[in-house]
Amino acid sequence: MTVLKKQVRIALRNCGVIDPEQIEDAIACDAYFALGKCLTTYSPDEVISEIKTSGLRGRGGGGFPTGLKWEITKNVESDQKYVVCNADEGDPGAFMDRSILEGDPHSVLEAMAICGYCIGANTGLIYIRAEYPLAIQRLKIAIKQAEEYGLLGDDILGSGFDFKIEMRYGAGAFVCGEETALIHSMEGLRGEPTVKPPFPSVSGYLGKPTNVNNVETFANIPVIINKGAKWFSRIGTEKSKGTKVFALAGKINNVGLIEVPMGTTLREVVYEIGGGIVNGKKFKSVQTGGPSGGCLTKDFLDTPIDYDNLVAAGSMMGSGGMIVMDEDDCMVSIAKFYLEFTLEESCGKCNPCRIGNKRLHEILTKITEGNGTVEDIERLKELSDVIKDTSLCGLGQSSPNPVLSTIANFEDEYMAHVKEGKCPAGQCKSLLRYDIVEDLCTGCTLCFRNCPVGAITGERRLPHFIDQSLCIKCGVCFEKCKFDAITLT
Amino acid sequence: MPEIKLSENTIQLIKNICAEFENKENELINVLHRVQGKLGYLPAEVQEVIAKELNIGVARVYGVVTFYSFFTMIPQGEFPISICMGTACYVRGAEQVLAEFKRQLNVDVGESTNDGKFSINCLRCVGACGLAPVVTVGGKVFGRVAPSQVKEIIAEYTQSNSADEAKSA
Amino acid sequence: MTKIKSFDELRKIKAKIIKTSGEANSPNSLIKIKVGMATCGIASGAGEIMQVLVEECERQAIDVTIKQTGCLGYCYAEPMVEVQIPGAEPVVFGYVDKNRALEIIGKFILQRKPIEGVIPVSFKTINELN
Amino acid sequence: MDTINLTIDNKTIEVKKGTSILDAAAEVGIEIPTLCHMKLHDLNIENKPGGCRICVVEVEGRRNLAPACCTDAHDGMEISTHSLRVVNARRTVMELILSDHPFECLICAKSGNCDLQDMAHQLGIREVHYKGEQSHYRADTSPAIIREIDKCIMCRRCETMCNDVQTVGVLSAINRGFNSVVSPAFEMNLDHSECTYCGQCVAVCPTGALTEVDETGKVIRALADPTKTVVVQTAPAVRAALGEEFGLEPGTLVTGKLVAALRRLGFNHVFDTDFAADLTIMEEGTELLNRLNRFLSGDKDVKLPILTSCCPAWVKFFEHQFPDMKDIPSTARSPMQMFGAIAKTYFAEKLAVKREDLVVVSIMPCVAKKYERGRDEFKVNGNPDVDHVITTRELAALIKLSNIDFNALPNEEFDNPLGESSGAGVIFGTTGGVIEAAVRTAYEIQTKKELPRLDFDELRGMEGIREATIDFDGLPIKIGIAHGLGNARKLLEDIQAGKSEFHAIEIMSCPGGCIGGGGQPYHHGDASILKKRQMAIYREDSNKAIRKSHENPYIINLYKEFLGEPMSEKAHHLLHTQYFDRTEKVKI
Repeated sequence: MTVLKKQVRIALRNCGVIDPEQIEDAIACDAYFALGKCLTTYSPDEVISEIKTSGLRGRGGGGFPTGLKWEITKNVESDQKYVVCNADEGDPGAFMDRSILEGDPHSVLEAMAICGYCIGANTGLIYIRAEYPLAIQRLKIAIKQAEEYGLLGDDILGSGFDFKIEMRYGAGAFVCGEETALIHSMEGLRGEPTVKPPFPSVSGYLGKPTNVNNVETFANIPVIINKGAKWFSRIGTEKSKGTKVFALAGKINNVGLIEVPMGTTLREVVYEIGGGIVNGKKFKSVQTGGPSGGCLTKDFLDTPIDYDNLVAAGSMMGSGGMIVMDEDDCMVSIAKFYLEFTLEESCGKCNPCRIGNKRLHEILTKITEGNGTVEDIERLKELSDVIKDTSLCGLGQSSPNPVLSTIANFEDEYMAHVKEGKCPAGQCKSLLRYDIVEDLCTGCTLCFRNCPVGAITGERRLPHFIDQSLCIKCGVCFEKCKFDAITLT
Repeated sequence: MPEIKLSENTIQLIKNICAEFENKENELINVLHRVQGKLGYLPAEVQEVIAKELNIGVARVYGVVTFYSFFTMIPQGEFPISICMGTACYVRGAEQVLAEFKRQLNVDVGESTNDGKFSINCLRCVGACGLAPVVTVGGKVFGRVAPSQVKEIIAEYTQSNSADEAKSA
Repeated sequence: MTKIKSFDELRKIKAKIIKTSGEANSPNSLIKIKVGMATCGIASGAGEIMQVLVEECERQAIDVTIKQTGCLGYCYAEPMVEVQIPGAEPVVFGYVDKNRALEIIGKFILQRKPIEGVIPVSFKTINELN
Repeated sequence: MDTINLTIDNKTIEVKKGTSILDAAAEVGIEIPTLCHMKLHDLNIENKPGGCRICVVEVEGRRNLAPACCTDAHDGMEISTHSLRVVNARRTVMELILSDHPFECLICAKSGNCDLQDMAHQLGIREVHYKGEQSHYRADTSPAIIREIDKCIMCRRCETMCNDVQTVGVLSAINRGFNSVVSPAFEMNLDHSECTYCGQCVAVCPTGALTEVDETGKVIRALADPTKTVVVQTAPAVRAALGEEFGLEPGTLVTGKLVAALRRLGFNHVFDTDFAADLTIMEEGTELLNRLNRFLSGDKDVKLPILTSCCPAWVKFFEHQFPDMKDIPSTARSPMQMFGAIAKTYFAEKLAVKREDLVVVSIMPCVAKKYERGRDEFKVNGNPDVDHVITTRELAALIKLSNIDFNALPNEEFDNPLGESSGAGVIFGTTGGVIEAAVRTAYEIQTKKELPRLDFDELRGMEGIREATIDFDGLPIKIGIAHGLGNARKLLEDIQAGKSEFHAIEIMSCPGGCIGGGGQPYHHGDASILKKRQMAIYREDSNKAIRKSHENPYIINLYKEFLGEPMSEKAHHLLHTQYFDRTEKVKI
């Protein structure tokens, strides 16, 4: 069987190849060679210049040029600096970072040491979600093994450069993915973001200059050093170099972790790599960027994926969640789902995010329950704009994106809810109605016996009825009926 | 506020954990993780001891405990049920599965059943998106769970337990 | 474990590791089995599959190396097992349950006969890209 | 380059590098509205969470709006503070805040004094377009402070005061998102916490979420009861601030009008806590000299420095936080409690009124006094020495309620015998005043010489911690002063560590001392008001004929007729107290 190889594995190069708990396996695949090269042949400035030339941008969502970030941190004078690896992967439906840490922890450790060498830090901290026990365990083993080999610790490879790495644990707060919140969390405080500037590069952990990068960003570094910036920058589009790892999930056949060159189209991802939609249903949308992103329609299937194109299309790269939706997914409900998430994860510090998202969610709920009006849709847009414009941190500044993008791309679905009281995808329960067609009902009592709330009544061998005031729209009767006597409208 | 009297041992345990982190206030979250790991939850009295050991106000400890969803002040059920509410699971029907668990056990998210057997929690992405929707009970993962299977899953634990009781009787 | 004191020493160690584990495609090396043991794989039962493979190879006295590895990305087809027979390209099997695990050993490894469940590799490695 | 140029609303200005947009705008007379931000310049206190988002402005070239309070101005910035985009955003944010705020303005304790209400008015909010669930929490009533946190807008000012300034650490933001609010641990009531009731949270709360316990109703009822004789005492800091409630300039002294108003309210005897302050100096000064002389004579058991004990919040603070040092502060009761004890004994005897029929009301700049009066050691057979405490603000409300045209009142004099005071008693109202008063008396008793001067400028000021050495005729006496409990903590930790060289330390809980008390008219973030009150206090002192406590003839007479001498057994019984270890013991 010949398969077109659409994927290119750079960040995931060793995942599934090596035993992550054996450092020798990693060394056999060139682990710590980039660090060796940097320590023996390059000055920090040369390494930074190489990273800058490669065009690598932050993979955590923002897309800030990595080399530039390192340079800024390097240029701040301080007796103590820190390298922080952001492994607080919190997007629902994203597991890129976890896979890297579970499959190839050394790639991240090596890159952190390289970063430390460049910016002048001798301490690295990995902030990782407590929900990732396996990744934590493997990181701990990897750190221990690297220390035993002298690849971390004092005088690495006889270069005189010292670098140690410690672990810090998240405790279930999505907002801690924001770098100032992450730093406060590492300091034992509530993970509330603070206004930037000052950026962590200037004043971060314990007030010291701190360079924060995400797991996937770090995982790219050793390859750039080993293969060269030119090699790396040949992959990708003009402004987005290299590859991006996506967690492909939702109504797609080949759910999984993929790594594709920047510039790959959504169509290639969904149909060629993803194997198309489950049960041959119709593609409706792809959600990228998690709770901060947006929903793309079939019109964007041929758009090359990169930072700028996704933003232009009303979504964003985000950390790399990619959720595929089909015709059964109601876009109003999807917007509501993401709002529920932000609502729960908002830190509560600033008013637009704390109260604004609550109000957005309430309006969306009103619409999904069939009580919405056309004015509510306008209200959603106005409020979304203000929340984006006035929120303190990235979470609030992007939280209305799912709402705005679903309104922009699926306004007809919103209109169907508010004008006709219908949910075209049949997902909004309040707008559903199950009825028994008298002529087709044989009175077999199967629906009666299965109804969990006793909403169905009727005599044996006579047509049954559904009491709409009791019906919870669970759909069990619809599934159980052998005579297609139950209709859903 | 239910008053729980801490045993001398428990207090010593907490003190030892704090001491391991050199009683530094910026290690608060690490301390809470370790203590919850040992005790299963963080009742008020425990937080008071931690505050004293780290020399910070107990309000700050409580502020941190209530900020992070990982920390809990309620003891978990014997069989903690977690329903993954990640996007992948959501679009594959996790909400209906959750509703069914709530209905069957008659408790809300974050609560335990009266007999202390089950508690329900939601979590974000356990990383088994290929098996969506996913439910974990204790350490065991149930994949591709349909609402109709919820009863069976609960029965698996109630029965195994009553079987044990029968044995011991 | 002695500390590596220089970059040169690291290079030597790499060469030594590769030598002892055997060149990947040399016909003289052992059959290699990898089991995907990331969270996703373990949640799907990779641990039991690992167990079955180890026990079956011991029972049949087959000389193989079996090791755990990270995620290959095919979450939909977990648990995954990759088999590399010396001199041949590695083959990845998906949806591996106990029966398929036994089949991998009994049929694919011992009899070199094709079996169901092969997952086509859909990516290029960094070395394939120049 | 030390200065930068920018334009704000088309006005070009030059400001120092590092100036916030908010401050830069103020330099050209543009007042950008703020809600959570609070800067008390002279006291070095700032609350700047950047959370309310009311102060957002449009910066040319920037993607989103910038919070003016915590965004630095940069060279070449073009800023608009009232573009359509800004005004729309600001009003929408305000509507959101209001959508989660009870619409109880008409009956809210803070009505008319509420920053939120003012802001809604300033922004011209006429309708709240966003409606939905509102947060509800249980109201908390402690002996001094009421928390109605349905009205909390998460400005975090109270947290800054409680945690950063006072280092009491009773308040924290809790929960997350829509459910977040500021609360004591475990959402318990304040009286279960280590709260000192200093009231600084109340002093800065922009809404009605934190207010004092209102006792005006009880006072009105006592005044209306014909079987009761009601006496009133007024603290020194009240006269320097009450005028603000009636539109007078901050720093206007209204002592005479205050007396007149109290008389018109129906109090039978209008007395002065300043009198009791003089009494405090007699006792505390004597105690200081006792300890000092024992120390100088080589007594190893004697503890120095001696700490003042007139501030009830400070007393509660060390009882919770430094119980191992509870034998260091002076045992002298606060002036208010000394007054109560003397009123219900000496004065009641004079009137031949039963203790139970004499009602003592205190007018205080303080909310902790409401707590102090309820302490068991200040009761005799359940009858408290002080029956009711109302704040300066409550008194103003009472005056308004009683249709008294305050500004038109004549100046009247306090009644005797508990109304005469020296200038030393007056300066109790400001930081540094108690110790200066003590020095005036202690010097003359110790050296048996007349003081060459009465104004000790080295003890005055607004710095959080001050120190000075006073020459007691060849004996250098080292004095420390702290106001704000965070500053007090520093001095206490020094004592604990054996590093303190002071002989005496004055501590006041509130920034500025009692003039900045939690019960004073709201300063709304303008710290210059405190300075003006301080000036007024010193003015009152210098206008007094008698400026040393031991020269107050009524004090001399009180000792002669009733108490004997300072530290006598009777004085000890009535005018001194003891302290308790209040650390929470975890149940085992």
